Amino acid sequence: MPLLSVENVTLTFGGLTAIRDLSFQVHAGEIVGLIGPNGAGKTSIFNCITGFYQPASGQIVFDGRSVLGLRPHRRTELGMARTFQNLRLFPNLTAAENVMAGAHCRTRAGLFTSMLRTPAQRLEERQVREMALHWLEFVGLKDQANRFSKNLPYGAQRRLEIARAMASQPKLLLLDEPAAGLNPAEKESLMELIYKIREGGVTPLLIEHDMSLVMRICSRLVVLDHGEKIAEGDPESVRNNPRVIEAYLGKEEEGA
Amino acid sequence: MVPFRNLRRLSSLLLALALVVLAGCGSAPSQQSPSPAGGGTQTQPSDQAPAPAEGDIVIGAVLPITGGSAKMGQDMQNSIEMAFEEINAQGGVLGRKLKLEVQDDACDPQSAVAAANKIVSMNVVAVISGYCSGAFLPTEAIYHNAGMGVVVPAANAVSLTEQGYEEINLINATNRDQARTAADYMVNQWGAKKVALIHDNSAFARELAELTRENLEGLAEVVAFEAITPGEKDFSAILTSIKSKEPDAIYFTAYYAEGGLIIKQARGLGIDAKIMVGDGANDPTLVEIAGAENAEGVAITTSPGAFDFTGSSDWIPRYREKYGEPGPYSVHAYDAAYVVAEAIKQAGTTDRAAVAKAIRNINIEGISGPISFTETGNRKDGYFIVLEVKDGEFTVVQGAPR
Amino acid sequence: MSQFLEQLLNALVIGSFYALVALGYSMVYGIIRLINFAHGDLYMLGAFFGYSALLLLGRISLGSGVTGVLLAMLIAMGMTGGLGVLVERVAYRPLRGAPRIIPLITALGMSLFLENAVMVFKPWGASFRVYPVTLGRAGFDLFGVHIGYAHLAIFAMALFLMVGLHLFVERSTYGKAMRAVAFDLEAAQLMGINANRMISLGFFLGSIMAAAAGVMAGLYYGQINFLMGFIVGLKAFTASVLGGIGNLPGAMVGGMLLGVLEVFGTSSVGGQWKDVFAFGALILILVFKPTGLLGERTAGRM
Amino acid sequence: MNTVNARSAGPDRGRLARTGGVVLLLAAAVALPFVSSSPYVLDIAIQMLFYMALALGLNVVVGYAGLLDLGYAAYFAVGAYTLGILTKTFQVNFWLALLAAGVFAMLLGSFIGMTVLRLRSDYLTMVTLGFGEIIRITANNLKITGGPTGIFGIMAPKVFGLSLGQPRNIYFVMLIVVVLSTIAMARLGNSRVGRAWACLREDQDAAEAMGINTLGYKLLAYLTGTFWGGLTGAFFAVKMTAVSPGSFSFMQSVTVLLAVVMGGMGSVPGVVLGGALVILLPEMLRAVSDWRYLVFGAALVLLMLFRPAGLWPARHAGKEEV
Repeated sequence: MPLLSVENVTLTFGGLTAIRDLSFQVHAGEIVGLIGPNGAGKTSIFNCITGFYQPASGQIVFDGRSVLGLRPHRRTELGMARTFQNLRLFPNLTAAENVMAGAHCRTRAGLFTSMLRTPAQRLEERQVREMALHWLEFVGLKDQANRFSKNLPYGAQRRLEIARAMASQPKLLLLDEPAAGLNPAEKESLMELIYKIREGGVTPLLIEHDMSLVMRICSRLVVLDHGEKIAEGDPESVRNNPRVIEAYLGKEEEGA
Repeated sequence: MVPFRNLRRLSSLLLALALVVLAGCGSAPSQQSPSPAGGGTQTQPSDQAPAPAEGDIVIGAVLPITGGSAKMGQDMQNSIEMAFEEINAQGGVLGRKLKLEVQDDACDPQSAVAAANKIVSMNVVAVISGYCSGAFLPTEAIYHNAGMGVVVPAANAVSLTEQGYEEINLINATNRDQARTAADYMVNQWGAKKVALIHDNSAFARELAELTRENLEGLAEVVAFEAITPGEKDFSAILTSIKSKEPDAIYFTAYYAEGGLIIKQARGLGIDAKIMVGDGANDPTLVEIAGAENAEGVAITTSPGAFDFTGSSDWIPRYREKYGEPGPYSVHAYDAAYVVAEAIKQAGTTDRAAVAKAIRNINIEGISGPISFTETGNRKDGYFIVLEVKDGEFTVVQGAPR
Repeated sequence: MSQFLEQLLNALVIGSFYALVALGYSMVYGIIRLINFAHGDLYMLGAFFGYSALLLLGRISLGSGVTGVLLAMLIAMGMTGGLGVLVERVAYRPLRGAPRIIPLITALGMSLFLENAVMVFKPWGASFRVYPVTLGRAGFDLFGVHIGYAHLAIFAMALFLMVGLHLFVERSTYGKAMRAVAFDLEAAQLMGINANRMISLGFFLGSIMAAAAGVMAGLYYGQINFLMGFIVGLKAFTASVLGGIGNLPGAMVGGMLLGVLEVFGTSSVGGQWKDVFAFGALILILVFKPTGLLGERTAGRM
Repeated sequence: MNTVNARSAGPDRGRLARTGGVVLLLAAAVALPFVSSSPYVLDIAIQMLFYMALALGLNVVVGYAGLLDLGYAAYFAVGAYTLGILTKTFQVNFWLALLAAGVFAMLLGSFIGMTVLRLRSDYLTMVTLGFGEIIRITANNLKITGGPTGIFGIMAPKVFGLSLGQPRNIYFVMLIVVVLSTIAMARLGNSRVGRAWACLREDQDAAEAMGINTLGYKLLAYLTGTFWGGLTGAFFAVKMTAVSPGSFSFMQSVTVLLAVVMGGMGSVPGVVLGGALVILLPEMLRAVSDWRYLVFGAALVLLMLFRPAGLWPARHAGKEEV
């Protein structure tokens, strides 16, 4: 039973069809890559999966349960976490607080317990802090805990966003171009991070343009072009698939 | 951690400093505050130590100095100061000069309460206050609790004397008298059968309209009872619907700014019914806004104002030479000043309770005629007169009842 | 029946004032997504500039008659337009990147400042000022309906100004540049459009519309005071949202519609609930049809 | 030395100075009624306490959740009228009426909140302004609210044997209310709920993606803020013994907003300071009171240009604790 199943999803903006009849599945433990030229609809399908867009038709089943119509925060509770293509951290909050925000749906303190600062609330706060430190350490940012996220270097912000997503203890982690703007060394550590995430039992699903990274890390690829799936399969077969090459023709030939 | 380097500490120190200054200055301006033992003035209203025997006698005044009614407050303050100058010129009261301490109520309940509390905390013997009924009402309890005698020059909503405080006295006749005069004039002088009433939903204007409706029962049919929003400019909608009811007379009970517009727009819409306005609209600007030819023949119910009193023939030039055109309540404020002065003379002391009692039992001849108060604090045999606009001028058409 | 037509006439006159001021709101909101709270006060300032202009012109015997009125209106529009540009330059431009709540508070502060500046400025002051020249109440009867020349003058002038503005925005090159800035500020700049100047132009045009409405209100009603801008500003905003904020024809339609709603609401239920109609309409539109009747013309970013 | 929570580090000098300052302030506040017996000083101090309480309430909506509400006076009015009507017309016991005041204001807040929270921020501002005016006009027109005169002669209840009619007693009750509210609000700001608000203020979509029910938390901010407004309104009715539509105008909402903005949006000590200054400054300017709102207007503009974070900024606003 797949962890995530996208079935015949079609998304339209007014007259424009962003995604046409797209179906693919993600099984627990595999690393699936979603690739395709710019404007192919990759981020749009991400937004459909995470609830920011409502597809015109089709079904999205997560962990055996349809999530259509659920607002994004409900889907996060069910175990779906994401990062954003253009880094949507909380700029004026510290790195620790950003990660603690991720843990929101895993904690319970309410209005009154917070006002009265009950023992249970104080305990939970301590636990949340420690958990935040844990995830910061996981992405190697422990020493930046108190710095505002807006003051962190770009690469660190990328990793902070992953730590924030992990804090909600997801089953599925949707990564929207995590390698964008990283230098080769950072890309290497990103790969190790993704492997470490998968060892931890979390299934990554990523959108990525960096072919070399995708080819090395993903066990399966889904290729989109103009909102349609034009190919699916292991990296090698996809790389030689004529339709994929043709879709990418005109873009700079990506060296292996 | 130098405390001043950071604005946060600076502002908290500023606050603490301000608290201390405030506590200090709370008593400074009034030479010395009543003995600290006096504590909450709630419990012992009138037993403060008597004010010092020498120095000026301070009279308080709480009037609208800012806001929409600023002009009215200014007129009244001028007349009180003029009266005090005359009294001080003849040796003042009990051999001491009268001094006026003015506070602004801005015609707003909250500022009025703050101003009243400030006046009561000073070494003030009596108070002249009250133009906007809505603002004056919540301050009555403060004056009562402080045992402070109050003479109210203009505000005349009926509710002002319903709380049974013996310190509150109204120079101006109340809305009950005005409603009776208006109804009688419309029915008997104009022979009106169908009357439209318009108020602006303020405490005073709505009360006057409701009392007029009561007085009209059995005499004429009230075909419309409408409200407008103060500050609004366009009343064509209401006037057009009133026009369809073909009233013989329209009585507008609110203030002159909207009154002028009502007259102008009514004539503009072809309504030729006779129009009467209440004393809130008794102001020369009414004619200016309405336009002379529209205002021709408009009647005004008002308590006798500056121009109408027999005694004012020589008073007006004296006022005009010092302050220019007198407002409708300048005479009332002038008389109020004399009532206070006379009351202190009769009480022979500056003790608040004694002065308050003396005010209630006062009986003097003012510019506005004989002044004395009923046991509820209303002006005894207060009466309203009717003016009419004749080529831009206000002329008395129905004077004092004989 | 004649009462209905008369009420409709009243509604169209009130609607004209709301529409003219609403144009300013829509234009400013269309360009920089800001509710210019101070816009209602520019309407009031236009009335006061007109008042002083008429007094001055009166002294050189030009004050009365159509030329005097038009001259005074032009002066008022010029002064208010300049003030509108100054307000944008001083208070809004520095805050362009700030979170949405910051410029909103500035606009509120600017509105308070302008209102009370007029109150404190002695020649204008707190009390009511009467216009030296007012439109007469002459009129004629058509099928038993009393139509004043004043009504027609107001309606005609409003229509003239609205059509003029619409043509300018739709046809002229500056108009196109302004709409480009409205659609996407950054892209427009990349196309070599001086965005700041276009925004100033937007404020200028919005302000002269409000000023014209202010002078016309002064002439028609004859009485002005420093608080008249607040309530008209609120209603004009309601009108601009009713029509679809940022959409100029929408502001015109919205203004007229609000006039009708208010007039017929008042005559049926009573004057004291008059403002409740306007605010009720605003809330209903924003909740059920935030893009307004003719559709919003701002590319709201996700 | 960068433990996550710098505050829990040993008693460093910063914290000592701050607690010392607070104790000093509290001592001054408690001593005030005894130092000066003049009703004027007491009345000003009581007004300051009211505006502090209101600013704390509005701070949840504007400071914590970032929703600019321009109709806050409406909840203040609902609280005052509820208490006035219940105690005077229906002789309901004070404590019950007090609670009812808070609850009614909250109900109204939830109704308005539900209709308003989906809107863009600037539309939300205008709609709250519209609701504020509607409520003031309704209070002015209805019979049960006493029309334009409002309700007067509200009896002061006895609380622990002290009559609230006495200025000194209402002063102490309000002082307790403000102190408790300050503590509660400070804790709230620094808790999971406070963080959720901070996130939705910073980036609503990202917050939603992090599992924060943004609509739910905005509504929660509205309910908290309006409850506080209603409660304070009830005490206001007791203090003034008369409630009229005049004291719940748009200017009232603007004054409370200025307190929050001047003090520092989202900063509890800031808004408390703002609440005090917004009463203190006009009193100092009493001699030149025409200029009061002119100065308010200018202050708002200048604050936003040069000091958007306010006099006592919230920790988040641009200052890092490394």
